[in-house]
Amino acid sequence: MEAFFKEAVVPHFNFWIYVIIMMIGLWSVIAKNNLIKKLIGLSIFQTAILLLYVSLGVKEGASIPIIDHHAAERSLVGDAGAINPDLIANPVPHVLMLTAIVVGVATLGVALALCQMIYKDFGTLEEDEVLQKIKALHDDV
Amino acid sequence: MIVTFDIIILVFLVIAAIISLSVKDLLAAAMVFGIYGFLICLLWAEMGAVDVAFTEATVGAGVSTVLIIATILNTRRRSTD
Amino acid sequence: MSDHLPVLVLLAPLFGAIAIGLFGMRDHRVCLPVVLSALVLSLCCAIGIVLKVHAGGTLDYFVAGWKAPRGIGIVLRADAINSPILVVIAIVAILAAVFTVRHAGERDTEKTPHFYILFLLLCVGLFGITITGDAFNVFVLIEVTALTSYGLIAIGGSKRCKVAAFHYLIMGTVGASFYLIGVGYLYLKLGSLNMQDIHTILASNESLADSRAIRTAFVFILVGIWTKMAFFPLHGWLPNAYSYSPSGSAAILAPLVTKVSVYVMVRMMVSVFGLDHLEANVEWGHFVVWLAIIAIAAGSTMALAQREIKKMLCCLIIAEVGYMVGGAWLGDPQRWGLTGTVYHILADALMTSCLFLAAGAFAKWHGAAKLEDLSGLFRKMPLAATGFVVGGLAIIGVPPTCGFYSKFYLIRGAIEAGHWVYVAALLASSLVNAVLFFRIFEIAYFGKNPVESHGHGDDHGHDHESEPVVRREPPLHALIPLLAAAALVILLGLCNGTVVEFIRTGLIETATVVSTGR
Amino acid sequence: MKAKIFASIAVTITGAILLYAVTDFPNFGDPRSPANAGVEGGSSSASLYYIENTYRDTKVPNLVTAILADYRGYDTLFETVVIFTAGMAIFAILRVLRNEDAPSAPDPESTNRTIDGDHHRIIVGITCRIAVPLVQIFALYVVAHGHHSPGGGFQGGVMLGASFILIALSGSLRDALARFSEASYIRLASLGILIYAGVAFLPLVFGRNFVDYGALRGLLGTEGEEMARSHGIFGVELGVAFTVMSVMFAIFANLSTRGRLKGGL
Repeated sequence: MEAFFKEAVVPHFNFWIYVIIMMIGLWSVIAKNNLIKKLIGLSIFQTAILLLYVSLGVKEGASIPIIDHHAAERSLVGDAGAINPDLIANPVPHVLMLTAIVVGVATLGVALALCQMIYKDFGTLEEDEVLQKIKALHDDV
Repeated sequence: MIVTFDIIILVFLVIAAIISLSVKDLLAAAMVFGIYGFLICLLWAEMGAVDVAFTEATVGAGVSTVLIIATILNTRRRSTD
Repeated sequence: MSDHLPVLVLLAPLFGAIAIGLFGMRDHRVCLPVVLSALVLSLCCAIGIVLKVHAGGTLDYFVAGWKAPRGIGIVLRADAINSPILVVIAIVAILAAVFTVRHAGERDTEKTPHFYILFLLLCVGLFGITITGDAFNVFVLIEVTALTSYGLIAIGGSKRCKVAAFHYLIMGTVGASFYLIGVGYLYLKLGSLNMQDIHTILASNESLADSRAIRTAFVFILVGIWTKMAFFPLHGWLPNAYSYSPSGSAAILAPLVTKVSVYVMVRMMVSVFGLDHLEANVEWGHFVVWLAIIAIAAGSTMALAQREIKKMLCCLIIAEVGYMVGGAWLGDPQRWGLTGTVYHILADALMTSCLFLAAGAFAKWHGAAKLEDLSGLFRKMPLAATGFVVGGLAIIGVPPTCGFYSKFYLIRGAIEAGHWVYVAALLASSLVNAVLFFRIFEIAYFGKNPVESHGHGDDHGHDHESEPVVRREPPLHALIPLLAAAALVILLGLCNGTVVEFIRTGLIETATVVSTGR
Repeated sequence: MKAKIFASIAVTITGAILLYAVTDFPNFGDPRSPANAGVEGGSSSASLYYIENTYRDTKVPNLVTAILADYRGYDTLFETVVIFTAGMAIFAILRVLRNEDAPSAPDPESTNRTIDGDHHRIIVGITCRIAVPLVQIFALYVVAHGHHSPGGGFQGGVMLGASFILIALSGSLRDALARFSEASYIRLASLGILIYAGVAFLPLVFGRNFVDYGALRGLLGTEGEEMARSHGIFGVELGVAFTVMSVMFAIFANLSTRGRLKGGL
């Protein structure tokens, strides 16, 4: 048990938590009845993916991905050792996740607009009640 | 990257996520979701992803929460779960 | 300029959308000319791409000019598999745009410019997904298409379309997120997002290709795309979303969105993971074919149970998705199954477009939402009904429509792979389609009197008198796209040899890339 | 209850698959992992290229900004399109253009806004009136200084949008709309994408590829292609900021009033 903990959990702690948070989010997307709760769950689900990406770009002891001015100038004049890639975090996941955050908030906005329309039409945000009222609509027609 | 800090925030994140999904009062859920956003923003800053942290602070903790609250105030605050 | 065709094909609708945003809000008359000219421009670019690919093989376009080392910029890649799809997307979009001339948003004419902006951005997304060569870029564009689809579905006035759109949103977002997780796992193991790069690394590194993370990545990418294409157990969102959306939206969403997702699956299989890799490392390929068979059976059964035309067509889409997934996974050595799948993407886009245009026209000008309402259709609008018949025959698979040939290639692949149950499922599903459509034809042809339309269509006040049926075709802007789609369905069938040969050059080319990569 | 059982099963399966893969991951924080350094024995990864060469290529020390707007500028164009799409979709879904429920109760604001009952509004209002210009100046700084520090068009744009949201929250939506009307935010959002797509399109005129800002050297009169790229990145960020600002405010305005753009929270 302890060996498993040391080998599988500790070096991958971030990834374990990412799976846990993601599963919390996914569970509430499927199981929660209230539409707003579903959306909060969806947002949590999406942030878990951000956690995966950002975690995989981390380097032990590295700094932020902005190059120091002096080092940058020195690298231009041919000083090969001026920039040490091991000391600068991997910028690619950050770029990708900026895009993903934007997509997330756009989706949230559209979903909230839909929620308001559903509330206006059905007077409730509980999924089971909405479905019942829809069924009643079917029976009318 | 500071490992202890990392672990503490991650644990708080899980707690915040669970709380915001289990409160029955939607307004409270939205506020806890805002807290969740701030925590995760701290986490990004701690992992060296400053640009992501900045975005998360403005979007996740700021605008998303405001949008959810705007919707809750226009619909209903209580929920059954 | 001809070097820039791969990017121009999607810039045309993008600039069109911007133009509507800037000038179309005040004056709605600007919208339609802008939409049509943008899409015609796209069509020209797409045809240009096909010609260039035909003449010189695969086209690579390096956005921002970053050529070496590979993978630092984004590459657009046009080859024989995706260039015909670009043409079909442009054609279907033009047909749908013509169809929406008068009744874009249906509820509020004030929202016409918004409808057209979403319409054009949807085209941008579809073109982008088809032509990109970067795994993450696919995600961004999937979200562009998804958000526009939610808007286009919910723009209608009915209460149900909002709920349908909400469910679609939840499913779609989870699906896209799964895709994103898959791409993340690939990036984590391979350090690259460029499709060709991923392919080379996987092909040259056996132990990596067999690793757990890569397997998981493949599963998640696949499940994510399956959600997007409404593959059977994940199809829940589709019938409501497409049948309650306005006819104009359904005319572009139903034919294209699922097909482009199928294309993404083919792309992932053929040129990201590579067919050899899949044959070596994915043991559950047969299981997917069985799932596809279940999907075909389920789709056909659900279609039989439906009373509403649009719902029935939506169930047929689910069955068709089953055909394509099954065909792609047959794994026959000559790749006839894959050829059939790619050809069926083209064929099904045109057939579905034809049927949904017809259904939209019937709902609008005949007040027909249910099957029974169609009676007397042949006497009232013979031309429109003929278009519908051609679409129906194509879905059944009667020569010389394209539906026949796509089934032919799929069955050929299945026979070579020795998968007889899939053959049986295809034939049985054709039989079910025949039953379905001949029932409709019977109602439409022999049905006595046009049933009093009872409040399904929007403006049908004029056909309440059930006196001797007057011939009243739908207006030209609805009739022309319908007949054009029908003509294209037959044309694609007649040209099947050329098209298939072209597609196969693409499939074989990627196969040789695999062998040199090793 | 059925949903909960189903959810538990689905979550268990998904989680199990994900955890099965996690044990195969490189260690957390490993600078030699494939994502950070490329596959063993293969070519080095794109990330190393970026770290070593971005400053030489673009003269932008903030790697994220440079990659976002130049190397992967094509992605970011569609990120901006996603935002714009969201604005349009929300408008299409929510905006009430006809007066559906005509003269209802009198505008609650006009009755509510007495000095007696609304002390908090005065305090909050004045505080916000002081804060808004500061927020906006800082936002512009964030947009303009994205080359050298964290930030850029998107973050600055959200903050600019938030400043208008602040006006709407502290005073009333009417005040905010008086400064930033519906017609103008739709136009500004389109303009933002036009700026982005236009700057990215210009190189085509000079015979270079899409987003290749280096071609703008002659037009901008810079010394080398690197500075042209740097300026191109700034232009693009400006476009992003416009679109994001407009759409963020538009989303809030529509959501807070159920699409009527009257009344407010």
